[in-house]
Amino acid sequence: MAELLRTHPLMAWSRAFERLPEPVGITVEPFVATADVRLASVGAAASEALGVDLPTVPNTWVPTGTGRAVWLGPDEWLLSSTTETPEQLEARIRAAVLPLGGSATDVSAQRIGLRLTGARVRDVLAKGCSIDLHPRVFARGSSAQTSLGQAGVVLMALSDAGDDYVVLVRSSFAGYLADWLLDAALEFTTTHDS
Amino acid sequence: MSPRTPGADLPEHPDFLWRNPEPKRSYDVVIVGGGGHGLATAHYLAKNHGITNVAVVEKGWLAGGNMARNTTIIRSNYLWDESSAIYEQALKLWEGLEEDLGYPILFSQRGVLNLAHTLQDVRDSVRRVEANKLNGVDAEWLEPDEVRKVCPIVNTSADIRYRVLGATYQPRAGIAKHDYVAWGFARRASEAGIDLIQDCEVTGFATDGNRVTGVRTTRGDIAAGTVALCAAGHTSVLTDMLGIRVPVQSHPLQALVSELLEPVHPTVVMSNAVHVYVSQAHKGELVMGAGVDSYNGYGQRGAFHIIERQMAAAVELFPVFARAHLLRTWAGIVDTSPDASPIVGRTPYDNVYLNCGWGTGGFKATPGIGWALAHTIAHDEPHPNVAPFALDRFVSGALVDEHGAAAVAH
Amino acid sequence: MQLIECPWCGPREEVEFSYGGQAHVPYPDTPGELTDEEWARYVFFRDNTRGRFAERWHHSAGCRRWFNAIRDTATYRFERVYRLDEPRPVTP
Amino acid sequence: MTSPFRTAEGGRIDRATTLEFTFDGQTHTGHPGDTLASALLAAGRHQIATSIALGRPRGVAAAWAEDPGGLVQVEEPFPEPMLLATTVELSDGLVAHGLPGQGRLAEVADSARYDGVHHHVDVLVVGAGPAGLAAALTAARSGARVALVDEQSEAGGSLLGGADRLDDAPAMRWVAAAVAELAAHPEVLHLQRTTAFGSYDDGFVLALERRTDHLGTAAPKQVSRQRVWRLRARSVVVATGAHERPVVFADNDRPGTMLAGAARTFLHRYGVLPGRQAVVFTTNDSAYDAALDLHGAGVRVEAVVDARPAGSPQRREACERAGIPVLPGAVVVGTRGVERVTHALVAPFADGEVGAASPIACDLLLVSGGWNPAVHLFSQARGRLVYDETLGAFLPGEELDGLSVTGAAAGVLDLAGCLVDGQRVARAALSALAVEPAGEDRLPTAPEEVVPAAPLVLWRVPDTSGAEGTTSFVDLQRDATVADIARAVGAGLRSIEHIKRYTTIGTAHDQGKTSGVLTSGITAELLGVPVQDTGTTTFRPPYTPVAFAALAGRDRGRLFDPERVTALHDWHVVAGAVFEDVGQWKRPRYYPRPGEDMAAAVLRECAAARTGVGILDGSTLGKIDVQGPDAAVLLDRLYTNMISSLKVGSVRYGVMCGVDGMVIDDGTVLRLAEDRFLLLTTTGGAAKILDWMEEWAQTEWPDLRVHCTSVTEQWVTFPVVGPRSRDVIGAVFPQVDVSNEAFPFMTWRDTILDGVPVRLARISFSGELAFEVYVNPWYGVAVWERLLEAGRPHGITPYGTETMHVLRAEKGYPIIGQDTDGTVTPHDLGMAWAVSKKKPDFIGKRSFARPANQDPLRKQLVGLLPVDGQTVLPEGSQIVDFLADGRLPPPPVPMLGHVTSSYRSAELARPFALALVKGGRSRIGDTLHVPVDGALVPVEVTGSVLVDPEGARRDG
Repeated sequence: MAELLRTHPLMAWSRAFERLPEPVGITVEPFVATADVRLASVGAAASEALGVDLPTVPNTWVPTGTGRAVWLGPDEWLLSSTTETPEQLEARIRAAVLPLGGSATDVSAQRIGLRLTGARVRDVLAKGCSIDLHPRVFARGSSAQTSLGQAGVVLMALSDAGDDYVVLVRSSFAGYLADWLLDAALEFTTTHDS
Repeated sequence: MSPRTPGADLPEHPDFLWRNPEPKRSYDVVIVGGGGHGLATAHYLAKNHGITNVAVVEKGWLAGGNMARNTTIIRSNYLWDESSAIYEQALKLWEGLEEDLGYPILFSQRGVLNLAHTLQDVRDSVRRVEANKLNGVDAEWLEPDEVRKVCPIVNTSADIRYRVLGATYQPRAGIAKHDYVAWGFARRASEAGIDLIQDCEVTGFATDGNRVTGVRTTRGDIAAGTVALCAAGHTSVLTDMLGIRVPVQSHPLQALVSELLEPVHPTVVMSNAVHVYVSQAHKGELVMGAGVDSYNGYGQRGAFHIIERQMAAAVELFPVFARAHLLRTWAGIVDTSPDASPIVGRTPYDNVYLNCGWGTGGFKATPGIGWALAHTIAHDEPHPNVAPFALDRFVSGALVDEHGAAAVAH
Repeated sequence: MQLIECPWCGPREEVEFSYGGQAHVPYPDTPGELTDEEWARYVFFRDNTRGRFAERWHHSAGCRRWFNAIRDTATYRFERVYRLDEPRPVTP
Repeated sequence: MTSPFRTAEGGRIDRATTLEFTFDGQTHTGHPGDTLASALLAAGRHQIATSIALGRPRGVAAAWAEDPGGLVQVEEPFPEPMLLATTVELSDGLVAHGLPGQGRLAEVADSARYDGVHHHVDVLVVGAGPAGLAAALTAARSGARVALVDEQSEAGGSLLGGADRLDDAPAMRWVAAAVAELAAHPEVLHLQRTTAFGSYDDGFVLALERRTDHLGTAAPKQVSRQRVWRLRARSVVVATGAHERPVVFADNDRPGTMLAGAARTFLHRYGVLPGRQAVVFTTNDSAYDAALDLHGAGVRVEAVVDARPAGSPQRREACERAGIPVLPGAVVVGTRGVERVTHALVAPFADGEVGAASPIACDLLLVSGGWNPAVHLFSQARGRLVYDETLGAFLPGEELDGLSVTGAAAGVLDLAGCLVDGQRVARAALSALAVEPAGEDRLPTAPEEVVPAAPLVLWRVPDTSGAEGTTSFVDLQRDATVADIARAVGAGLRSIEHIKRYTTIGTAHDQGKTSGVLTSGITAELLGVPVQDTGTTTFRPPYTPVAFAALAGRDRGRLFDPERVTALHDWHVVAGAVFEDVGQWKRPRYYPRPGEDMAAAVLRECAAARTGVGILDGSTLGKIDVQGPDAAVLLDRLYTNMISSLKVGSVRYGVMCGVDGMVIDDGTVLRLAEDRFLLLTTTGGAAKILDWMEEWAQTEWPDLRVHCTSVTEQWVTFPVVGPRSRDVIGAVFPQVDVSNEAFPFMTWRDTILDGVPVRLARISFSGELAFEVYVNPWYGVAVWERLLEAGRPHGITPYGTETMHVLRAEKGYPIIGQDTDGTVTPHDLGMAWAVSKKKPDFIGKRSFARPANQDPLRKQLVGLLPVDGQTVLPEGSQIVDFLADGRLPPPPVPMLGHVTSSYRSAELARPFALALVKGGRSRIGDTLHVPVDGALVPVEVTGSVLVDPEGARRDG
């Protein structure tokens, strides 16, 4: 038999995203292996086992080389990897943290990522995100679990200029959020008043 | 001169409403709380039982709590036998109340629609309608096209997130003018010789063993033969003074009103899934309520996101409301009980009666609970309609759980 | 619409939180040994204080951690938030 | 139509452009910068409407949102009820008419867009008048993040309606410079046409921006018409100015009667003369400016009637120079005219006594009773107000954390004072935020002002007309008068709240902006108590009315509530599924073939699952991964049955109860490892159960080493159901031994399909042989299609929730939330077998021992078979006892329970139902009755399991 084809929840939106103007860029980051990591305390042992210093400052994320490590709670992180399969990632992380009393769960398909870039994306996000996204407050390395519209999201800042973000959304809400974003971006889609 | 606007000429209030007496030193009955329930109880104590050596003590102004803040919906289509009995008796009293009080309370039996948006809503609705019919409460199940006939502005199209699959309809339900109702009871009570004492906050109780001998107030100590607590959202403040534990929690409940509009909405519509309830009052304003704010609060104010959500629901269900204007928002304090049913009856004190936990149902019960509580006080025996709502049901587990079955509890 | 200080995430909008009622009401050690009345007290009865109240909150749309708070139910003002492993603050 | 009352020059209107509009069927013209009111006044029209109850002509009485007179209905470009002519910006093609009291809604949905935006600042300044601009400049110069919002179409506040000078130039030049400077600060948001309407905790202010109305039909469609700004400020500076207060006298409602400051505004801002012959009635010095300015513009000012015994010594000279007669110690006691004031009746006034009146002809009667600071936002934020005897108004009476009031809103009524106060308040706000103010923070120089003469607080002029106060209007919009207040007081009312309700004062469109303080004052006078004791009614949001749609924002239609869908959703759509809303999920209910109705489709789908093979998208089931050494301990405490004894590789059905012992959810538990479980919850219960587990784990048992993680969307779940399911699963997953011996019921196995991990579980919610397939949703469509392909020879049939419900009901499996309602225990469901007797405790256990749980007449789940073999009992139907004569007794009829589920069964070839019936299990074999459409349908009570009670089919 042929290889199993992959699908993601936002395939039907790709054309609509492509038509967006440059100040509001939306691209989908599908198929990223991601694990939810629980660990009561992080230290040298954890860093060595995981190969990354998990961020301990709330509402932050760090790059890990092949992915990202996002603080979700005082004992919880999201670890992503673009070079491993979901089951490889879960197995590796679980093996690393089990001896430390931790746990790891494959959540690769639980959420899907949207990359938002452009001069106006902060304005688009401000229509449904109550968190202050001003770069003075929410610069590169900042993250937040919060609501965008009526969807729960994990939000990450990728730049210090307020023009580059990643939004992780539950897969079942992805279509809603995509519609919501397109609707929010509508006023930026024409440059002249007509 | 142009013709008057419909609804502009609401009936005038009478030239005299009530006396403002100084409190006496002693009364046979002291009712704590001058809201609808307290005033109705006072009226029926005098009218049905000839008991008039009564004081109603109110910490603010008469009927200034939930009586002044509710959305005035009156209906009796509750699920359980116990609930429908007390609300249906109240509805029957409402039907004769204008005459009884000699006051134009503007009771308008324009019907209430409870919309169903999911298959489970439909099941719950049919269950309630069938129970209502067997309990002698008027109730029908309406299909969407029948809903449209009763209320043409409801969005019954497919172009809606949660489609209207039908509705329960109680034709005898409706609305009344809340101030008129409260003032009607107050005037009758005052005429009967009952003292309505405002700006009189209860600060404590004098007790002797299992009896309360009097109330301490900001206007002096008042001896009492019997005490009835009708303080709604502030019940716990009083029961804490008495050392009685009552399983109620006080929450803000918000409501709002629009400007005056030409008649557009002929009935009352309530929806649980698309959470809003709305009627158009006599003057033409749209009156709406929403969900209860989640946290305990005595502040008579709630959070604005509740209002925003309510507006979204209103425009979703009634697209023509889009450019109606929010004129005023406010909040009451509702005392909610674990089973969404009231708590009425005896307390650990022999001569103290409790009446609380009405949540969002207090207004519609006003004459019914006044009648039953007056009976209970006069006979020192719970009226049959309130007997199932005793405090001890939480120990036995015999709850009257209106949550699951009649989720639209307003 | 107030800001609530999550002990972990800092101040967030009220809508991100859900309410858990009175704090410091532990699950009984041996429910089977309680009388019906004692059990009912645990299941149904909670304080309904007007004024300063110790209560539970959940940052449900954020880090999903429960925490406790001292809040005035009349003014709605939060006076203190504290983690579950912290003792109830001594308030004046 | 011409505009005879338009001045030759001046005003802030664009005279080069002419706009045409229609009012009450008449066409008029105006200019950009006009409001509907100013354009009508320019045309000489004062009357806007007639009053609600008395039908008296009413005109423009103020220049902005405090106007109690000029209510209009807009018809074009889109119907909008009840707006003020003074706040409707003129646009080309506007059609409106006067409103006697009730507005009219459009009959069609509004197609305009509305949205909301969150915005965070250090300092929010509300009001772009002199105090607000000074505050905003100081804040902006410090580098702080600042928002300045103002309700007018341009900045300037009171300066727009005056002739003030700053730095020896027209003050509006300074305004323009200030606006330009603010625009140059990158961290400043400056919004005009934006009304702050609500003030909440922690610096949260809601403001409505009117974005496109002034553009009329040229408004761009993709831009929201109105926007709600959700402003969160560390510090709020309220610089909302003051509303001029009228004095009440008989017939004070004639069109042409106007607040003095409003007349100045119409003159200076709009280039409109509100009349040709004016009488000015005042209790304070501010109205003298109106008299002098109007005189300067060519209006004949017949008299300044000043109620103060000595009038204003400071202003007398200027009036004398202009030839304006000043009548100190006099009042206006009444007016003449019908559609327009023709005379003011002026009488001497001393020690509260009024002398004989004489008429003075006029077409404009200006009134000033002083100023009411606009304290609305301060009061909404729960600031305490105190009555100021000198001003006759309520002022902020305390300092609030993070919210300060400045300028006229704080009772500062002179220009220089407002500038200084605005700067002072902004500096204090910055200081509280630990922000250093800029070194260079210069204020413009205002000309020195003469200290005004003390104002007189006068609420009403005694009514000498004989009307006894019945034409002395306090609230023009409600037609409420001094006589109404007197009657309320006479009726025994003491509280200002009662007065408001009795008279309806303050409940109309303007929410009492001009009438509120008057009512407090008049009531206090009648009761003989201090005004402070009477107080005000509560100031509640919104400050001015806000359209419902603006608050709904974009949460309409599709975006009203999220639609949650599974990875297979597009497939279901293509397959023609009819969807059902289950919570926020869209689930296929059935898949009709051409010509099939639901009944036919469901019978076909059921038959396929019972006789061949069916497939369901069960991906919406909640899934929770539970890990940790104490995972089994937690689950033992939460499920009614024992979970710790479950073997790795096996599956167990479990029930969860609340502490009250009532069932809250059910589902299956897969033990993945000693320290790891996968829980399946109901679709609707997923979030609630995760919350429930985390709540117990975090708040009660933090010592347990266990973590719960939602994996609902991490797995698609496809039950493959029916006697041929083994063939299908065996074909698709050849590496798995699907024999009953190797893969028994209630076990699970992992396998690999083309390199992708797949989990299979022998779980049956239908009673048939069944396998549930779990896979990462990335591969969901591909695996589903593989299963369909492999099942094609067996006629594999996709089925929806309706068939799922029938199949499970035939087996007596309850749906939590359908067959239960929060009052049902596991025992009531006949699931005592799922309640552990070994565990010392679990959540809910203690409640089972309560007296009410011992009642033999508790409702129990049973089956019902309609005796006629035909009737499908409506779900929700009630169940009653049969009377000897075959009829129902009169109400109330005792009810035994109700039908929870009811279907046509393909297998049984008859309808059947599940029901909760009092003492139901003891009634098995009895005949009960169900009222259906007026008839009593006999039903036989049976056990709840109607198909394959021996369970022979589940192993195939």
